[in-house]
Amino acid sequence: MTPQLWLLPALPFLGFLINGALALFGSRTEHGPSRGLSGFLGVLFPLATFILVVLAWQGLFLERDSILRLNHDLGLGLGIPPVKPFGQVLWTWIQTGELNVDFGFRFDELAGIMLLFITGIGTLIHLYSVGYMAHDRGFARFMAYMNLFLANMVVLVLGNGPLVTFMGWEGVGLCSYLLIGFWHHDASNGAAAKKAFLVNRAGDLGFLLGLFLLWQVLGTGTPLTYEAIANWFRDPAHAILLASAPVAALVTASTLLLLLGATGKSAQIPLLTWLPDAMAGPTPVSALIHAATMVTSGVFLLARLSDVFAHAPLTLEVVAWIGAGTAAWAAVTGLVQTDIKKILAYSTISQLGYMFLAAGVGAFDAGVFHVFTHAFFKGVLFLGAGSVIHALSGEQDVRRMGGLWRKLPLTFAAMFCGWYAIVGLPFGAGFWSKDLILEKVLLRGGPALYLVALATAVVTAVYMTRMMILVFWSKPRLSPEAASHLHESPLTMQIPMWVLGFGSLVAGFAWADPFHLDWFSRHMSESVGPAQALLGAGAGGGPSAILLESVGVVASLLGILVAVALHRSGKFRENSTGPLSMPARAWTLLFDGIHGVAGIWPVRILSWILDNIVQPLLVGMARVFGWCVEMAGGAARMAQTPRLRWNLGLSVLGLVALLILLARNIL
Amino acid sequence: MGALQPIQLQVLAALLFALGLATVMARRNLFFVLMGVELMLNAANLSFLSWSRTMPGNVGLEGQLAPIFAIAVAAAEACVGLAMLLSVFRSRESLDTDAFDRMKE
Amino acid sequence: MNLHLVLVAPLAAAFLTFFLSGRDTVSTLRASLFLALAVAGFTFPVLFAGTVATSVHTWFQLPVLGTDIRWGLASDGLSGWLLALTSVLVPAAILCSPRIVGDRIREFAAAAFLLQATLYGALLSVDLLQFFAFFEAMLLPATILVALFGGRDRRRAAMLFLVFSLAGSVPLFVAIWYLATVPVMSGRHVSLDLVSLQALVATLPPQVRLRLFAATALAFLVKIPAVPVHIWQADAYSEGPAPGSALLTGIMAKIGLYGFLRIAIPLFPQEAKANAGVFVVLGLATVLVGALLALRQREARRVLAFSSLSHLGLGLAAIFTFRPEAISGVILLMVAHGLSAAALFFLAGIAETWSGSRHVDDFGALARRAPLFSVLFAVAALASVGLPGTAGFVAEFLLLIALWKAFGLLVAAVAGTTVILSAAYTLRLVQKLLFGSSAERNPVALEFPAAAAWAVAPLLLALVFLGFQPGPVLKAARTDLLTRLPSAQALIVEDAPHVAGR
Amino acid sequence: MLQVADLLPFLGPILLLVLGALASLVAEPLLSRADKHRVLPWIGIVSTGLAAVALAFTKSGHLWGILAIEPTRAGLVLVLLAVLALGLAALQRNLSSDDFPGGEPYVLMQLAAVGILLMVLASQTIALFLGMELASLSIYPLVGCRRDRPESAEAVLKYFAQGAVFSAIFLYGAALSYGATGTVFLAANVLPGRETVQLLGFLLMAVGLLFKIGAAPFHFWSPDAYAGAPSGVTAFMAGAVKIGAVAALGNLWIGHLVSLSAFPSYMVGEAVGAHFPPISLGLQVFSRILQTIFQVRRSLTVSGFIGYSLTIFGATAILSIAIGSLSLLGQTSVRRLIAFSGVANAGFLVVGFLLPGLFIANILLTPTLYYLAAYALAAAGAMAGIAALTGPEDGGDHISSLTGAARKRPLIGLSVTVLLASLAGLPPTAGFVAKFQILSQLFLNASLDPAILQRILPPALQHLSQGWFYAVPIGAFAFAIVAAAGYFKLAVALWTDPVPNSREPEPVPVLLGWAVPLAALAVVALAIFPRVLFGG
Repeated sequence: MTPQLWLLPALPFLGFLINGALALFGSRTEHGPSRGLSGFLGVLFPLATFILVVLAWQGLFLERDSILRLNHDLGLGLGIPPVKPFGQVLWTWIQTGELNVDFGFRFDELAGIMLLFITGIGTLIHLYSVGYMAHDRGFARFMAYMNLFLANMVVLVLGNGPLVTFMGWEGVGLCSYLLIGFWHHDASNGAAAKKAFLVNRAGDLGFLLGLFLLWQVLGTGTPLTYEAIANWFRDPAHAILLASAPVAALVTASTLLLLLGATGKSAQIPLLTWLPDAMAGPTPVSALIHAATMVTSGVFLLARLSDVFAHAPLTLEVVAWIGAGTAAWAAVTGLVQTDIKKILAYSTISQLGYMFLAAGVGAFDAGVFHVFTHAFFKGVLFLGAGSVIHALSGEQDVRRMGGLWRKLPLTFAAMFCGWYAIVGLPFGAGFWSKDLILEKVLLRGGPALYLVALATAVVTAVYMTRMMILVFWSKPRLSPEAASHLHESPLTMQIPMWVLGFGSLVAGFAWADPFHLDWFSRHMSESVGPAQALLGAGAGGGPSAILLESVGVVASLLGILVAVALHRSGKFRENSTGPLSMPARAWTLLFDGIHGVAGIWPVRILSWILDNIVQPLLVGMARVFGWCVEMAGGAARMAQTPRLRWNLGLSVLGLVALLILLARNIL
Repeated sequence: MGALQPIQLQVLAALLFALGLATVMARRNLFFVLMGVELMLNAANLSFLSWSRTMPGNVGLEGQLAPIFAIAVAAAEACVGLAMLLSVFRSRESLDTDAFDRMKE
Repeated sequence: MNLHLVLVAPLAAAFLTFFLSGRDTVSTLRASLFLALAVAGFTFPVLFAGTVATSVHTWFQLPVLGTDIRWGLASDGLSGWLLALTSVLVPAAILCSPRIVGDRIREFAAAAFLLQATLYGALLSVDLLQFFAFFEAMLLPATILVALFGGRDRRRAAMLFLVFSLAGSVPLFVAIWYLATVPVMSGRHVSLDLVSLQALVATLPPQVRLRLFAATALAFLVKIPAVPVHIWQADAYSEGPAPGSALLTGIMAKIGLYGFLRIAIPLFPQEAKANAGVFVVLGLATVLVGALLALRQREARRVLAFSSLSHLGLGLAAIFTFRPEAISGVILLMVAHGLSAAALFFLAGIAETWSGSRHVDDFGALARRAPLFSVLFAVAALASVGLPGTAGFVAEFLLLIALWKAFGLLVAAVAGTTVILSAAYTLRLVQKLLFGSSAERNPVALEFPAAAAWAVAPLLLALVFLGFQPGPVLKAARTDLLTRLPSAQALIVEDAPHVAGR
Repeated sequence: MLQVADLLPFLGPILLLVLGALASLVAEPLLSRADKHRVLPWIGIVSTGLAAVALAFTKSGHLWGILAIEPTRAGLVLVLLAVLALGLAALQRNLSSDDFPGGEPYVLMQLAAVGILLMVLASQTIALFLGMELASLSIYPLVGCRRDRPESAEAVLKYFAQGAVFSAIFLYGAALSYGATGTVFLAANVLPGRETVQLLGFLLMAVGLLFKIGAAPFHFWSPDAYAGAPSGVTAFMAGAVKIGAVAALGNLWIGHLVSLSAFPSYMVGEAVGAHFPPISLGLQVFSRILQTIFQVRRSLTVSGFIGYSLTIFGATAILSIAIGSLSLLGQTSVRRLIAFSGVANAGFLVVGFLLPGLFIANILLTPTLYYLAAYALAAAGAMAGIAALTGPEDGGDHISSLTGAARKRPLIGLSVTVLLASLAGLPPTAGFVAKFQILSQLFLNASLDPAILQRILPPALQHLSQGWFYAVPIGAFAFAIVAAAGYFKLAVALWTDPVPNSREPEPVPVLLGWAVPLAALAVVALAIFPRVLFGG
């Protein structure tokens, strides 16, 4: 019996259809479509998906566990059998020439873990948005978009080949576009949405081209499925071939192009400008799409194709440096932001940088682990921020907050957990994953990368603490009307925050070597194990984990102290209300500038030239020719004189002319 | 002076024809235009006759028959012409062909 | 299924339309819609029948020379899909016409049917002159569509279109003269049906063949149109009535690509192969120029016009890779673009009736004022951007693959910029139309005609279906096309399953 | 000697037409003013129909070599009858809506048709001249039949004066060719030493006929005559006159070719009419001509003669096409537009005499005649359709007066559009097939054996590279496109929105209501079955 994997994307998609219909046909009614109904459905379908995922996850191990039990009972010496992933091919998608792509899904451990937290956290955030968006006219529409996003995300993760993934890949891009521009009456939101879509499209082009090259490496005989790709690269028979210069070059080029796609989705250098703008969307969107799930799909892609990347050391080098660079740049940018959501956005970029860094040094599992933990604490941070904004009825500037921990104790508690995790204080989720990454980096990436990462950790602690101070601890600076109806957010928003907050405290224990907890890495081994083995990343050695972890803790404590000190010395300028200082803005808009010079302005200038010079020139030529013919027509009509004598004369003249013509032969 | 040679008649016919053509083209009075036409037709008849003189035996008959038709036609043409002339005169009180230049382009 | 019935059906429909009432628009609309659907009913069996053909007769012979001009109809996957596309778009256009052509539905429907008939003829012809006759006859209804129902400047646009197309077809006509007469002088019996022409052309001296190929290609380039002979297009599409423009870009423009696939390349395989580079460059130029111009247009339908330019340019470039992916991809592109572009033109036309202007800045906030319209428009726009899950994606993907395989990564990358640029100008349009705050002070809800929804929704459904299940189109292209064109088959590059790195 | 029995089937059509004309003439005074326009056209139509029926029974033959008929000419006669029917129908529309006092115009039109019929059948200059004059003398009054309108007086004045001059020129040419051959038959061997005279005669007669065809530079009469006449008369003239003149020109040309190609033809001294071979427009002259061409060049051989006719017709054709198309472009008067389209198409008709069929051992005027049929039907039909769409007094002649006319009468409007398309040479009409046949064969000139061209080309042209010959058909087609733009304006005017306060046009008489769509149908049918008229 093949598991009906198609149900996983189908359920949220159904939710999308229903909610979409509600939004569409309810929009003309007085109060819009019923919020209760669409909210209920909007949460129901993700929840159902989550349950299905859990069941599937269970099912994944039934066979193995039974064998293990047999082993145990009968004391047989059987080895631990590998987990057999589910696969389901739905239909033949594209078949022409040598191309033959099936549309199908594959549920293995990597996909399983991703789906577990995507659907799990997704469900929570759906629940959260029920409260957050309650007063919005487009509530049903919002729910519909969120469901659609979830469906696409599932397709992305569950796809059995790069093309199916690509479908989800662009799908989530679309949803991100729709949700960033959700409040589309404001044109600037639309601009932000467009920017996000276009930057992603640039990455997607890289994805496609990289895919072509990858296909060329595999040879057109091989089907385009992850399974086939992995097997091909793991096949020792191809080792020599892969060693040969042209193929190696091809692999490098292909991986670099794929990397471009990944950077687009995960907002890494060079395609990172869209994510801060994406904060224009409603906060639940920022939490779900732009923190927890979608932006991490770049890392997911790297892990998926780890076998390929493992054969492109150069690319890995690039990945590592991109990650480190992004992490550092974004962390510094986070220091100077005044918009609470912007702070979190840059922090997200910086954390994603860590994940890339991990992947770059060949620790794909560590990277994905950070994705996992990050989903929790960044989720809760965003939800908390949303709750704050909600409470302050739309205020987002941290300089107009402060002292909220009394007013919003629950929100504060939740966000504190998130803060605790992200700065990497002991036993928080971030603690485990980040220090794991640092360790791997030192091990495989060398001191330079390690120092960058460590410094980034300090800065992270600084700007996160700064945010907490400005929002919760420092003395209130609220605007009166915001202060007037200050209120704690409803239960629908609280529950998800608590859950995630709790998660961000404990999620790290999924992989805590010191406690010999390696649940996470065990499940990752099937998909990324071989690649890491090839890169020798699995090996331990080097300074002891304890030492490194303590270094990490010191770094974060240092950061916190620095932040406090800065606050004491009033360096945060929390009372000023002006815009960012010049250097700060320059630093923030660094990459926007680069994009402008490299991409946008050349296109604009070129199209201006075409529109205002070339096109008119062509049209003008046609016009001029037309005029000439008209002129000739006028002349011809003039020859038609109204006078009889002229008519006769011209006719006879013609006759005489003919006579002369002939005479030259006759006479 | 010998008998009139056909070639001389031909030259005469050609001259008459040219004269008629010149009249039609040069004169502005409609009457003279009609006269010129008659002159041209009769020049053609003359040429027919003079050619027939050069033909052996009874072949010449055709050349002498043709003018008879031509004369009949010329007569008909003259009537139509005069009738037209009347109607034209009634419409514009003038027989000057240059007066009729309303139709442009 | 006799193909002559299919050819006559739209003619009969056009004729019957003239007996409908000119006053009572509702009944006229119903009746003409019924006729259009009936024609579609005649057409679809052909699509499902696969390769069908009538017997070929001698239409007439050139006096003295005795050149055979043949008459016959034949249909295969390529023709079949375009026929089906036509038969779907015509009723849709009629459904969308009322608000735009006012009380002249009768005339509009008649013109649409005539256009349909000529298109059918061109798609079914087996003889070069027969094809050319329909190719030219197309201009009559097309020009009428633009000249009668369009906007302020429609006369000039129609005139430009007519003269440009006529002038563009001169080279092809001259080539036909040559083929029909000159070979006779060397005592050969000439017949203009494509199959025997292939044999004849093969025997001509190379430089002559090159000239003939150039002439033929030029005519089709004007039709597509490709840069730099594209200047008639934007005016015609923006000045003409929106449903008419939908028909023009949706089907008529495809005849250009069809001509390449059916005539130019099969008749002159070597020349096509030798000069492939030229056409790829032209195609890519068209892609880029179209996209860049679309970025700056201020009228909704001009944006759409240039986007059509860009999309079809990609098709042109890809054809000349002579790869199976390209051929099936191009056919899918024609179908996909036909559906999405037509849908966009229909909707743009309706939006124009609301704002009473064609300027993008006069729209706005339609998302709130006309939700259903906005959903349809957005879906159509995404389809034309080529979002995965719509037919456009599969088509573009195949064409890019073909270009990459034939000319390497760089060409594919250049062509691929369309992925970004198309998104840029389409989203710009979407935001101008749907988003932002409306031009008016107090936006009222706008009434979106249900008929238009019924017309557009099926097109979008078809797009999505083909996006997940392009199989039928691809297969049709694969099998039928190659069997119909032996000489083209020789061109198709079937590289053996190669090992990487060689 | 011929018996009356086998005379009748031969003369059937002519006699029936004449009888119809006489019947109308007799009936005219007996009818009330209104009835004239109800009854007389029907008499004409009936006699025309009977003539068409009779035509089906006529077998090829000739009447003492004066008149000859064979399938090709029969086809032309059929077209002529169709044009006559269109003309009568349109004339009925004009006269009845103007409430014209008399019924004579119908009679005149039928008599004109008889004259043109004679022109088609004649194989002898006198008969040709008589037919020509019969036609002209009955058309002059038709053009001027609206005495109250100044422009019709002006038109008839110019038409008459020029027509008279050119018929005189024709007669003089006839005289010269009689002098050269000793006979008035069109195909007669030249008497020794008189080749020059024969050529002059040919030139003058050809010019006389080119004038009737309306080819430049002998076209000045046509715009004025067309514009001055009632639209029905314009329709008739546009079609019928060209039929007669082109047929006659064909006879003349082929007659000379035949006589020069040493065929058994009329020799001086034989009894008139003894074994006289009827000259056929469809006549085929086989390889004999080739031999003649390659004979050592006498003062006037076939090749020489062809050279001369190439000069004459080439010049006129190019001039006509250029002038006609260009003047047509900016034309705002409907009938002047039709007139100049007549000029342009006359050019294409004359092109037919340049076709190189000769050099592949075979003359056929079929392309020309097909073009003639297509043009005559289209022009007459279009003009008749316009007569149907305009009101009384032709409601002004300016294009704008037709604005929206087709919207009120879609069927007639569509027919007119189709007929205009045929004039422009657009498919799916006979005009397209005709242009293709003519131009594609003209294209062949360029790929002729240079040796042949050396023989036939006048020295002025001999140094031209052959590539230039490609330019002629291509240029002709380019001008055809220019013309198409002109027709386009008219067609668009027909279909645009009617001016709001335009009155409802009175109903179209049933005759015209049927005639115009039938003409359009015929033009399309002729394209789909091009072989019905002249085979080939």
